Amino acid sequence: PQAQMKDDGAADEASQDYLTQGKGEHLVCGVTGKLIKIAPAIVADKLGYFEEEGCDVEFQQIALNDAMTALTSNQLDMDLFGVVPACTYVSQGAKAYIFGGTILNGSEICALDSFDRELKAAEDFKGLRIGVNRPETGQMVFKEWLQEEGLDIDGGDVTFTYFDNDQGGFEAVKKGEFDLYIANNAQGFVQRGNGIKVVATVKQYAGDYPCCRQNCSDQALHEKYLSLVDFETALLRGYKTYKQEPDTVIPLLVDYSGQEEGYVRAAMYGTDDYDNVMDPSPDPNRNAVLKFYDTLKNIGEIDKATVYSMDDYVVTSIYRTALDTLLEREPDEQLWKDLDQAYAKNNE
Amino acid sequence: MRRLFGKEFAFAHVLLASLVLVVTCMPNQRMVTVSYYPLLAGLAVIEVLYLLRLAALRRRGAFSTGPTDIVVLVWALFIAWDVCATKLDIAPTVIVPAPEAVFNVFFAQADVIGADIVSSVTLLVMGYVGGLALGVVLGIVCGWIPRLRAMFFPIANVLAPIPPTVFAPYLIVLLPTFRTASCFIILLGVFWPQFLNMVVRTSSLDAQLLDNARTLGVRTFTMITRIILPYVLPEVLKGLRVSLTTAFLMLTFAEMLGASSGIGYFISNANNYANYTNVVAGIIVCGVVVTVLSFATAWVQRRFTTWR
Amino acid sequence: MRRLFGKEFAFAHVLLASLVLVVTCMPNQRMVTVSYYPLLAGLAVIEVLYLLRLAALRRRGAFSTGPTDIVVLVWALFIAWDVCATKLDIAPTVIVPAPEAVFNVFFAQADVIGADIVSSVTLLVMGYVGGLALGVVLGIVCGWIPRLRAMFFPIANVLAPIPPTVFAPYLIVLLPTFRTASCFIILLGVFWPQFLNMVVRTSSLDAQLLDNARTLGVRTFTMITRIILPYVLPEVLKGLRVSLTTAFLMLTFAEMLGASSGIGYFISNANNYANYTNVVAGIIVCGVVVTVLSFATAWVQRRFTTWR
Amino acid sequence: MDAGAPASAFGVRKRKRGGRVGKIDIEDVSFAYEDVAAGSRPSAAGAADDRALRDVALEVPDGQFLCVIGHSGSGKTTLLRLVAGLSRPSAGTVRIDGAPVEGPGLDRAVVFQNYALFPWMSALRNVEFGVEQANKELRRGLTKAQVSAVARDYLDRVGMGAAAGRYPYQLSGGMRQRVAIARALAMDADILLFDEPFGALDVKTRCSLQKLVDALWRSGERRKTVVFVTHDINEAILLADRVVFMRRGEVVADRAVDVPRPRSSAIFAHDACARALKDELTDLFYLDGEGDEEGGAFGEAGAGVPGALPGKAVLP
Amino acid sequence: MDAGAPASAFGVRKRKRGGRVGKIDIEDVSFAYEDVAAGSRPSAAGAADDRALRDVALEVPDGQFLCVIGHSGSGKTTLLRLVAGLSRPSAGTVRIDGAPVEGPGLDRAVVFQNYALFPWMSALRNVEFGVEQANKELRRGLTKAQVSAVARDYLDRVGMGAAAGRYPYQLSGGMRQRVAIARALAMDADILLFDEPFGALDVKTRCSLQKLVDALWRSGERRKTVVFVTHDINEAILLADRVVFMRRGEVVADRAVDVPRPRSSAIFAHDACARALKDELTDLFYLDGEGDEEGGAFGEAGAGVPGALPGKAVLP
Ligand SMILES: Nc1ncnc2c1ncn2[C@@H]1O[C@H](COP(=O)(O)OP(=O)(O)OP(=O)(O)O)[C@@H](O)[C@H]1O
Ligand SMILES: Nc1ncnc2c1ncn2[C@@H]1O[C@H](COP(=O)(O)OP(=O)(O)OP(=O)(O)O)[C@@H](O)[C@H]1O
Ligand SMILES: [Mg+2]
Ligand SMILES: [Mg+2]
Repeated sequence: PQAQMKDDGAADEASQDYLTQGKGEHLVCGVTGKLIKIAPAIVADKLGYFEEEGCDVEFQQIALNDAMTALTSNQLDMDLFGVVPACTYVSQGAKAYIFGGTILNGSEICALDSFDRELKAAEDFKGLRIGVNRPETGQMVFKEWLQEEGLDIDGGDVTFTYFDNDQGGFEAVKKGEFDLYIANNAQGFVQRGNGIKVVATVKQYAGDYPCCRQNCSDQALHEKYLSLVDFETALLRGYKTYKQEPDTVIPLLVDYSGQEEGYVRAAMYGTDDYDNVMDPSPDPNRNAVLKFYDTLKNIGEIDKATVYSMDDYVVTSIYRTALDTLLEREPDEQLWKDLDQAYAKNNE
Repeated sequence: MRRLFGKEFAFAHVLLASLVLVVTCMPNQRMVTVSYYPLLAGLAVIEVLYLLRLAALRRRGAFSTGPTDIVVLVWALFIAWDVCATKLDIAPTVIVPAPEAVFNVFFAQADVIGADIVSSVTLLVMGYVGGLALGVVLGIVCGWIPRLRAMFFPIANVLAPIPPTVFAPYLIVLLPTFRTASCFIILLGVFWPQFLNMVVRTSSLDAQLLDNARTLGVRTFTMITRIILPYVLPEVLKGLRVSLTTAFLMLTFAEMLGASSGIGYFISNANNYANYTNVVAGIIVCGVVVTVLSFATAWVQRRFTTWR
Repeated sequence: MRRLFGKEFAFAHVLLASLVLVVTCMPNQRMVTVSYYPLLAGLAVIEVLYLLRLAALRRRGAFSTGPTDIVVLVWALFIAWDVCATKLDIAPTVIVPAPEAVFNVFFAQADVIGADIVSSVTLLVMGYVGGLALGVVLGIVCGWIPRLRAMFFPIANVLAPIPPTVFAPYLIVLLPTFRTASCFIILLGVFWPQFLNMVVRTSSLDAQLLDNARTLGVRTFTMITRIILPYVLPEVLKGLRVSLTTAFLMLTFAEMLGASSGIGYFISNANNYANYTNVVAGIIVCGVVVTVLSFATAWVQRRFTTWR
Repeated sequence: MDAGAPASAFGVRKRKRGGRVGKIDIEDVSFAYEDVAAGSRPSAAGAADDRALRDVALEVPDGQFLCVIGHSGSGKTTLLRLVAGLSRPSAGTVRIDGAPVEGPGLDRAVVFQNYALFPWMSALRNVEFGVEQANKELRRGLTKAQVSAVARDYLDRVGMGAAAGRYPYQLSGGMRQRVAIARALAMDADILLFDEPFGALDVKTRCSLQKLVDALWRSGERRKTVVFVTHDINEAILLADRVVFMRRGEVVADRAVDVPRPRSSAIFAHDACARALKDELTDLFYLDGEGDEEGGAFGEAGAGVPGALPGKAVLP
Repeated sequence: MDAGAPASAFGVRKRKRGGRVGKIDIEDVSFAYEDVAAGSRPSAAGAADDRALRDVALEVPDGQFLCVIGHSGSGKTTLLRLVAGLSRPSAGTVRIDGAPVEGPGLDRAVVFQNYALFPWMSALRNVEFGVEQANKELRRGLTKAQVSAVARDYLDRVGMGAAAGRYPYQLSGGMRQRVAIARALAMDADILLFDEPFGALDVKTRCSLQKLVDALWRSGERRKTVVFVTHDINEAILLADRVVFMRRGEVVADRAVDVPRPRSSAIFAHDACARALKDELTDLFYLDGEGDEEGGAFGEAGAGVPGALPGKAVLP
């Protein structure tokens, strides 16, 4: 709640009322494609957790870029994708709130099987041609890291080329157009046997960085607050199932996505010879988000002089309340205790 | 008549036989986990369609090498595909999936694909018909009234080539549902060319026809409904096919926003996972749907062209 | 002549004056960090173009309400835009950027945009010209030789509506560079409609023209180069505008793969960061480039139509 | 629009005061096409006198059958368009029953050489459409059934009753012109204007349609005023009460045809007046070398090819 | 293709052994259009005898000027197309100098009513193209300059030298036909085929072109065989050595025109033979009611409108 108070507090003490209102409201939640990054939500939906928590949620398909438009015009209450749109919208004075996490990390750096250069420090990337999947947050974090390490990322030391179609990027690597290609989690798995391997992850250089978040609209926050808490509670239960019962979860995800079991297992849990870099943690991870906001400023994608601070738009109280509820319900559950500890580290 | 079942016909069937042999008997190099029966069923469907076509041609007494040539090409492609992908595994693994796997998709995901087709076709037809109707009506009105033409024709020329997809956010804000927004993207894609075309047609109306109408004391409303509309109708009907193509192009992008099913959605979703088995299956479904819709438009065209 | 500077002309300038007043004097509700001079410069450019157009019309002695009507509409839109966005801040913040900010982009990023235009136009023209040339040549050959027509016309009808973008990975594998792959996407977009159109035209060649050629003992090569090609040329020229639109539509998608500059790249990159200031600036650049290219095609069309 | 035209109920014609219905006055009318070239220098047009009509004055009394003949490009069509109200004179006035012509009106029915019919309407619908328009605009108050009956009646009169349901593309050229004539008559206009209606037909068809027009015109309850443009001297003499010959935008001869009706091609053999008129007109046609775009016969080797194109050809 | 045509160097004509160059034999030729309706029942066509030509036998000696006249739809064009090799007979054979016609050949030059020229080539290029083709296919071995010179020469002869650079759309109908005639002559084919070349022209232009054709034909170093289809009886008598009249796909009259050349329209007044022939043919034309698609004159109220359309109209 402390974050929230800072938010509107000074201006309007009376508006704190919303924190105790809006139970049982209908929520419209935007999702993009059949991506299984939102595994906890899928699990909560399929196993009926949302209903059990009294949360009436409807999933609505929408393109990543358009979700935030819909959200800021109150056509969506929330979505589960994209930290970039949230930051860029906020930086331009729109109202959108991050209230939970979907994915932490998630970008892997791929190269040909024959690629044998050691990639330990930024220096090692000098002279490389790197293709990137444009919406990938990892590529932005990575670029900032290189920049901070003193490399010229505008062609001097490394060149970046953008792709909206991953396969195109990989084919380019195979043809020798690129040395590296930064893609999303599990692409490396798909490309095995196609002459491509994962040679590094962005996380190993730049540390934890946020990827997809749970975002909500101004209206949802102020009129459907308790419904959002219920949503988060169910989602946390979904996360627990995901963590603890892979054999229940994998068939659910296979069914949802229409992908093969091997792929789903690798993407969500990793295999013997493939590490999945993505972590579907629901923690809002306020600190990482604020850092990422600065990243976007540093690489020039949002106005460096913006008067809007992301500080005001990361709401941690919903997650906190939901986690408290679960700690109360299952005081002995180690997962909740772990999340509680992580919360302290990530958000304060 | 005899040539209908001549050398070419035999050659097509020799090819088919080799194809079946390759599929069933040649050992796989690539790991394929699915059975080859769906593929064989697919080949059977193609063969049956081919024979039906030949029979239809024969009934009409028309001779054409077309179907046989096409089928020869198709079998040859299938042989090359199966040999390179499944049998010898010399094709790029991800982007050239095994034909067995592709055809298996049609069976394994028949219900999903069915729903996708229904969803896409509904969306497509709504956007297509809406775009056509708006394009024709507004085009005629703007073409006929010189002041409107002088104003909107240059504006339309600037707006038309801008990809409707960049307007997606605005459409979402302005329109009540995502489905209408998707629909509108298709509509815009069809609308602009139709509108421009109609303005040009209407403003270059045959002078003699115009004189004829003027001597009958025809006023604007009658002019538009009774003279210009029927006059441009054959043109509109002739353009149906091309507009359908444009509508289909837009479909893929339209289904990126707010669709939860549809062929375009199916393909872009598969693309996300680099699941080219599904992508290729989706493209084939595209082709089939387009062909069916093409036949439908051709029928409409024939049905409503009463004069030339 | 008098009407050229009548009521409408005065009204347009009253609107312009109010627009300038609104921009310069009305207090901003929305935080806008840039100056309004670039916007005023932009308005000045529009006004100058408008006056030049009027002068040209006057020289020709032609009277048209078109330019004035358009400019009235433009000023009205600008007033609405500036008032809703910058002044009262009642428009959606992100997707309706302030006009001041948008016009500032043209100045602040002039070099980037300039490079983008050069890159896009080169790509566009290569794909466009290639697609047209291939479409015309192959279309005529396939249209003229009945066997090829019977074979490829149905195939082309199935392939044409499949969005070229799904072929992106295949194009990258098959073609040497990204740029050629991008180029090919535009090429494909232009090629199919042109090809289909040419096949239809060629196969429905005027019978009398054909007889005329036959009595002169014309053989296939001469037939194609000396008779059919010039015969379909006016048709091709008439279609240049529409093809340009298609090419432009494809550009955005072509520049999604492996481009590092270009207008489409500029827009999709801005889109990715929800930077609608840049998106809108990009769209305006699109519009300007399209208009210029349109004029170029119109010129080509006039230049090469020596007979009707 | 047609201030001068009496709004008459169908079938029952109320004569205007003074009894002039369908009188055409062409008062010193000139007309110049706004050519492409003329656009740049509007005043030059007058100087070279490339006017299509030069001060034409012509009075056509009510009920007269006037034929206009002349070379190609002599301004026949232009004159007819002015009377029809499809173009407006550059100078002078065209009056119908004393009222100046402001535009096309339903008091005048036109039969064109081509495009006389709307190709998307059946023969019957074409005629009906004309009747409907006249009915609507002139407030004749006919019901739909009456409109249809009138249309059918006139189709029968031109011998096209059996082909009423056919579309123009299913009709031969002659049949189409029959339908066009039926429409013009069914609209019951005061004045009929024909612009080479049979120009594209073969001799035989032409002949039978000439007979048809003649018979219909004579059998009308009241003879209508007709202006009939043609190239064919025989046709003119067979049909007309009066023939005018045009050259370079001027009327150069104006002759009455004093031949008793009904007439047939036999008149050229037996009627001295018809013969004389024919000879005179033929002379005018053939001996009138100047103004002819088809100069340069064999042997004159390149000479005589005129520099000036017919105006139509240089339009964009 | 043209086994029977002697490959002759331009200008110097090598006569074939036996001296027959340009003799046309039409041996019991029949022709039926493959109609849409006929497609379903190929045998029915013969039964109703809707053949466009029925067992036509005609021999045209070398150097003869033959005119073919007849009603619309009587099969004139069809006959000409068979001789040109554009269609092949359903039965019988067409021979040129004894060799059966297999297709179009450069031994025959055709002048059509419309589309006689390629609209994208200038007048000169049109003629050059014809000469070039003849030169290439018949291996006459002319240089480019010679081709051009021949083309210019013939354009001059038809009086079109000054307009050589113009495109067809810049020429009047008569000028276009002059160019077409120039091309046909410049190609130096043995046989000239004309299908109503002046059908669309006005009387005056027509007349001057008739004179031109006559003069050119007579002035040739060797008179070519000509088959000239027309509707116009005067034209036929003015031009022809022999006139045949067709009706419903059959030749029903075959007359020599024994009128001394040069002829002018005066012959109809002064030459008894010309007059008699004209009367006879006129009778054939006008008294021949059956077979005419334009039945049903005024008064016959709906009767006589034929059920059958002209074949062209029902094609897709
Ligand atoms: N639309 C036009 N624009 C410019 N000049 C024209 C136009 N129509 C006709 N003319 C010119 O006006 C003159 C008269 O033409 P008009 O059509 O009245 O002749 P006409 O006697 O009807 O000829 P025809 O017998 O060929 O129909 C001609 O010199 C012609 O070239
Ligand atoms: N393409 C066609 N398909 C079917 N029937 C045709 C076709 N062309 C002509 N006919 C029919 O063949 C017959 C002879 O036609 P043809 O064109 O030879 O006549 P014609 O004497 O040249 O007539 P016209 O004087 O009108 O040119 C007619 O009955 C006609 O209807
Ligand atoms: Mg005329
Ligand atoms: Mg004919």
